[in-house]
Amino acid sequence: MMTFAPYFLILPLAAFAIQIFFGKRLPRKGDWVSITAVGTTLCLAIAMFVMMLFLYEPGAKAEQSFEWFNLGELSVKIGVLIDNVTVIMLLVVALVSGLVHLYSVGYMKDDPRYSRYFGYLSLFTFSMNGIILSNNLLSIYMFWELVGLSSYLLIGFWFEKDSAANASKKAFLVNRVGDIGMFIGIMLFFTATGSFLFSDIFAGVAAGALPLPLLTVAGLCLFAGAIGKSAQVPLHVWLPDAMEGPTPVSALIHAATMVAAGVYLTFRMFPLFTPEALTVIAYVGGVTAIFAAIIAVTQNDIKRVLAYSTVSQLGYMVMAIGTGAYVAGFFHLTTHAAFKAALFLCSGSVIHAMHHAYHKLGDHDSDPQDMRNMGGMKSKMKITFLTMFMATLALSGVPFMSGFLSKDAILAGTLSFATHHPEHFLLPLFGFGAALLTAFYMFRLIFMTFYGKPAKQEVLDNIHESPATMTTPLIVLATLSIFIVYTLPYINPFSDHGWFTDLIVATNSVVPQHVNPSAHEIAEGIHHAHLPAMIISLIVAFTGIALAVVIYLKKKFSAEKLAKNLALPYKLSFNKFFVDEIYDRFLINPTIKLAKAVGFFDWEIYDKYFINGFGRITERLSRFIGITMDYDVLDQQIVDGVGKSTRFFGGALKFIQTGKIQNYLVWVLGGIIIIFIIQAM
Amino acid sequence: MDWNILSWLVWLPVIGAGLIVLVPRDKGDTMKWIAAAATAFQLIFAVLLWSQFDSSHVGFQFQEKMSWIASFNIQYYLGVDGLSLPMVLLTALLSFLCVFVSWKIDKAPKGYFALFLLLDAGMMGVFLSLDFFLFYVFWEVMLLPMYFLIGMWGGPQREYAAIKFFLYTLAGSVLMLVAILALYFTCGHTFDMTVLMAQANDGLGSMTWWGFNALKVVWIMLFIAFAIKVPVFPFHTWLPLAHVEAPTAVSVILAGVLLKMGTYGMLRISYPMLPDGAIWFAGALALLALINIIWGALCALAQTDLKKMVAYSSVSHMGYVLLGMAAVVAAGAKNGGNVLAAEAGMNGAVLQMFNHGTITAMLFILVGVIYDRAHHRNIDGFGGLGARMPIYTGVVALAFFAGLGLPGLSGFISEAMCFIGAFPVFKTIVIISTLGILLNAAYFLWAFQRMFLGKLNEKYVDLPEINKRELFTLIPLAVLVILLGIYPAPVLDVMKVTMGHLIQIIQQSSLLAAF
Amino acid sequence: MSLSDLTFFFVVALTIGSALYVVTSQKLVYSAMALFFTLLGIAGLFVFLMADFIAGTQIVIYVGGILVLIVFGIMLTNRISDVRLSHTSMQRGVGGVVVLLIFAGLYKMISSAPWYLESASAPESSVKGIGKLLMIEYLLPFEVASVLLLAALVGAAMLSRKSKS
Amino acid sequence: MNDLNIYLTVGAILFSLGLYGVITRRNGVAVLMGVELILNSANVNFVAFARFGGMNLSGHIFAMFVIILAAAEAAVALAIIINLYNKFGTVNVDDARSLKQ
Repeated sequence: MMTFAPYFLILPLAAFAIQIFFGKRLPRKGDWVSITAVGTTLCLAIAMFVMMLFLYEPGAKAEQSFEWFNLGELSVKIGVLIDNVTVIMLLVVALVSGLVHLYSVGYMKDDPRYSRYFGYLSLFTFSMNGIILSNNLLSIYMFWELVGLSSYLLIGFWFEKDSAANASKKAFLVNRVGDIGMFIGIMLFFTATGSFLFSDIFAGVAAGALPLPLLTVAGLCLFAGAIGKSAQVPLHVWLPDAMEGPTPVSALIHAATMVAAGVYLTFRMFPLFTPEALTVIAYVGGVTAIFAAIIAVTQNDIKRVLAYSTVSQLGYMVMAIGTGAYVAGFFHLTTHAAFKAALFLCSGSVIHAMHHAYHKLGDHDSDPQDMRNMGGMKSKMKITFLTMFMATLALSGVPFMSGFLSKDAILAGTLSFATHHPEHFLLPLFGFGAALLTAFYMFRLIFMTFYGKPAKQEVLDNIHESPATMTTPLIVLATLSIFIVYTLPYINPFSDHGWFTDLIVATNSVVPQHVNPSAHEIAEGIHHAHLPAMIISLIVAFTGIALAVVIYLKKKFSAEKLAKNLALPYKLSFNKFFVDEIYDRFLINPTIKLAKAVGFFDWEIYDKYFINGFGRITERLSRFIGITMDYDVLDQQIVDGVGKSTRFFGGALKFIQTGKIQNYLVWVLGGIIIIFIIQAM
Repeated sequence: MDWNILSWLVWLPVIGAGLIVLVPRDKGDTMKWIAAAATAFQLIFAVLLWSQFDSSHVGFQFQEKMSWIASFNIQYYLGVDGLSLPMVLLTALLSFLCVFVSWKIDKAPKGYFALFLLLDAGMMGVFLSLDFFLFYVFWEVMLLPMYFLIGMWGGPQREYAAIKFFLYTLAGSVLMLVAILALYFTCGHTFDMTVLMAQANDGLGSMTWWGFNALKVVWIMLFIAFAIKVPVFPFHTWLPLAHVEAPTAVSVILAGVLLKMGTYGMLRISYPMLPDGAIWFAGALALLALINIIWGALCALAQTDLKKMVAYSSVSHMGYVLLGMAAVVAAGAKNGGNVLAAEAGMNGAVLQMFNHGTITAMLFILVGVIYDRAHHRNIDGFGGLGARMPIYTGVVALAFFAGLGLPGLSGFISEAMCFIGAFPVFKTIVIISTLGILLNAAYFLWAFQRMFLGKLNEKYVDLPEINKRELFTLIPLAVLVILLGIYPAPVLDVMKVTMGHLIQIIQQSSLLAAF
Repeated sequence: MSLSDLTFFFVVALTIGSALYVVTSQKLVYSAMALFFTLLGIAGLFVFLMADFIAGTQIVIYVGGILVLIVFGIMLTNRISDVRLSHTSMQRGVGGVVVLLIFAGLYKMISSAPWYLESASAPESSVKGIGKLLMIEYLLPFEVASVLLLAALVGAAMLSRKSKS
Repeated sequence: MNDLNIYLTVGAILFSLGLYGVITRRNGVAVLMGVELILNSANVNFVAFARFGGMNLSGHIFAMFVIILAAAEAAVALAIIINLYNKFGTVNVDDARSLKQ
């Protein structure tokens, strides 16, 4: 398996380089270069996956490190780690990436920067594979920032739009806030253990290299990176804005893979977290889940609904890790990648159709992403509708779909956690509440988009199904959201038991003094909580769906009226709890003001008055010394006095100068004679 | 070693300058080609030097020693070690590229290129001399051409900028001269750095002047002298002005090489000669580093002049170097003899010097490119250039991302090493200064957005794309930035033995027990 | 007093006497003639000092070259019709006193100084030794001297040519 | 005669006479003659020292260089004098007195 690893990095990177430098000159603008590269990695990933299935060994692991550089005593090693988690992640990334590449051929067809787009996608694939393959914090951090870069480039891909430019900058900066925390965490671990390798850090921590409180802090610092990348509260603000990027990008980066990197990191680092740290993580995840779900309910932009839904689902995964059900978290990551990518690509298909319809009608003002402009598209876009419906079922947690299994496992985990620690009763409430809202807003989305009457009939008349390059990925991804894919060789729609749970097993915490429950204890607890969790989640999901049916399909209640009655919650939700505004007012503007003040102080006050003050003082002093003292007193009185006396004597001796050399010579000789005389004496 | 390669490195530009003086006034192109040839040979020699350098060897190599002014025991003493070698290569490379950057100089090219080569010789001399007096001479030799280059070929405020730069740095030089004399008279009447390194610490440490420890007095004097060049926080205001007013190539040299002389001086002179002082001052140094990082970044964020922003970013980036240098105390007994951290910090500092040299050179060249076209540098006065000049935008993006420390580009690894090195000792300071990373990203991205993203400013629909000559000056730097970002080992291998030795010197310092 | 001593004193007397005439004569041409005898006398002294080559050189260059040059100078700077070709002197009194005092000082020095003396037999001819020295030890000054002569030649030509304006 | 002092005395006399000529003569050519006398006196001393200092031929060489120098000097000096004559119409050195204010 090790021999495959380099290709996951080299191929996409080479594709990126080729696209950037030669893309425009290649036939078909070089899209086949990127597709070939990603397709090859997909084949390799499938090969690795098959090998994994044949091996069927939960602890399978291959690791290889090499020295990046050394400074004498300090040797910085980086390397590659491949285990079952890696293989599954590689497959997820390669698969989604490959499908998105294919989809983009249709979606981005007429874009002037078509080749650059594929280059960026390849760069992203490269960096994401790097994160997955790393066996150390340093290179994870590096690739971590590189995915941030590719995300920046892709969000701002249509940079002529100010909103896109702003969103890309925001994404990068917000991510950097988290990255700083992560970097501090890395420094803490490195200082304590002297290595960046997971294995060394785990060993070091197990040996007690960090005292417990510091270990909590260090773990939370690392988690800060995940907060940024996985858009957890309070750093979630960038993800909805990131929808300014092309929709396939949203599917790949901002739904399926990159945002999951934070979850992946937390998952990998799980053994390092102390119970306190895990509690914080669980709450961050829980709050994110419910918070984003509330916002999603009132959004009208189809992509924003999905974006907040992503945030919410990521919150689920993080909460799962925090409560110890981290295998469930990872399971959800995998299933979510498939159906959320499907949802985004479907929405992309819808937007694409809307966009073309508006284009045909010559309407450039209407927003093709606004759900209020849609409706009744079921009949026109059959494939899109069906695939989207399947993915929605999966996301809502309806049985026989993959989402049901993974979500159920998470909810079981939180329930089990709460039964052991009753003071954390809020966590399952967050979980079930978010599940209810998820089912509701997803069906709201479906009903608003595909059912009912359109806002304008002529728009609907011009809607056409998307081309095959776009629908094929939809079908593949929708198929992957059926439960059976994940439970083979067992077929029980109500249990997640299958190859996945067999191959991905929990590892014990390395936190010393055994303050954490062991993996076995956690698994046991989850198993017990399984049935009640399943029942509750089923009830909750169907309640949500029913509500959506009542309000948006049957129109028994008017949504507007409901909003009016619940004015305050509606406003909070609609305006995303004013988080952006708060950041603007209390963080960003003060920083800029501070910067302006510092800049002003530095240049206009410190430099002009203080530093130049030295010059001015020196000038004054020199004027005093140079003019008053030097000229008036020293020069005029003393020095000129010497001059005047010299002049007096000079006048007296003037006769010596005759102009005749021979006279001078006589004087010279006179001098010599005097020397003779002195010598003789 | 047989053919005095170091002397060639120093004197080649002087020969070039002499030739340029002989060229008739109206043959501007000939002068440019002479300058290009002189710097090209210098670069070749520098690369040769690099290839023949034995990186496992402790101490100075390729030494050349001759009595110069025998009555004061002043020597013409050149040598190179792992600390100076990267700087030598950087100087040679930037000088060579800067000749092409200044290709369009039409105002009195004879004076310009002759002075430029003289400046080059001075810089090379500073990095190669091992005699303190010779060091001082080269240090001053460098000032004068700089003064004229800024004062005659600069922007609208050039006289003010030039005189300020000159006086400011001269003030520092005076302190250095005093320190040199103090060392000379207390440590065996010699200017030989290798001898001073062995004697100065004990010689000065036992003396008291006006109630202060002589070592601390000398350390402070040297520190201020070097701090002005770096520039360290309260001494930094000459820098934005000089950078903004200087012609592009001179800004490149200023930021790329001259600033490094401050930190180079500290590492070459202050640290090994007065290790006690280094330990005594490390805390303050870290604090100053923090102020530099944050203050510089905040100031950069506030700028609307692109060149000024880049200038302030240099202030911020040099802060990382100081932070890395402060990390050397980690090797002390009180900090558990954490040699790993000290190594990371010190090597990171030198690597950061080198990397900042390449990155900031790129930035200044790029500023020059846009200034040549639009004749202003107001960040808000552009907009949407990304659509009009894709290649230029790409290179700027590379430089900006390198500047904000993106992994995979050279700035990241050196900054990270500086942080990692200083972290065990100065936890709070490092944690606060990591905010600098964020601010760095903020001002670079903000400037990038205002200049290149959004709707194309209609004034600039005809702005020509970057030309081949300008690309030629940028590509070597870009390649270095990427290569060292992926694989920094070649540079680190050259310096690590020297830095390890320096850490050992610090470890053996007598003050260490107290730390 | 041997014959050679007699000759020696005669030569000395000739040298000093004609030198005196050189500096006191009122007529320039006579001065030049007296200078001829002085130089000849000095050549004689050189012979007494076993310096045959120098003596020859003295005669060839001084008498044959420089003196002729001087005479030319006299001719060129005085109108031929001016028969007297006289020239006056000045500050004779002061000059005489000063010169006498200088001479006194010199004489005192000569008589009181402990000169380094070493007797050595005279070589048959000094030409061989001089030739060796010139071509080996003093090659550089010799070459420099040739350059000097050339420069003097060019310089003299430059100076004495009539200005074009 | 084999006594150094005699030669030195002759040299001193010649020197003094030359000096006298230089001081008192008005005519530039005559001044030049004085200079020649001084140079010759030096030559006498050189050769004398050479003779009595162990027949060291270096003295002869120096004498020769002096002669060469004298020739060059005579040529240049006469050129100057001729120039002076062309310019001022006189060869009296005390008539050319631009050195006085």
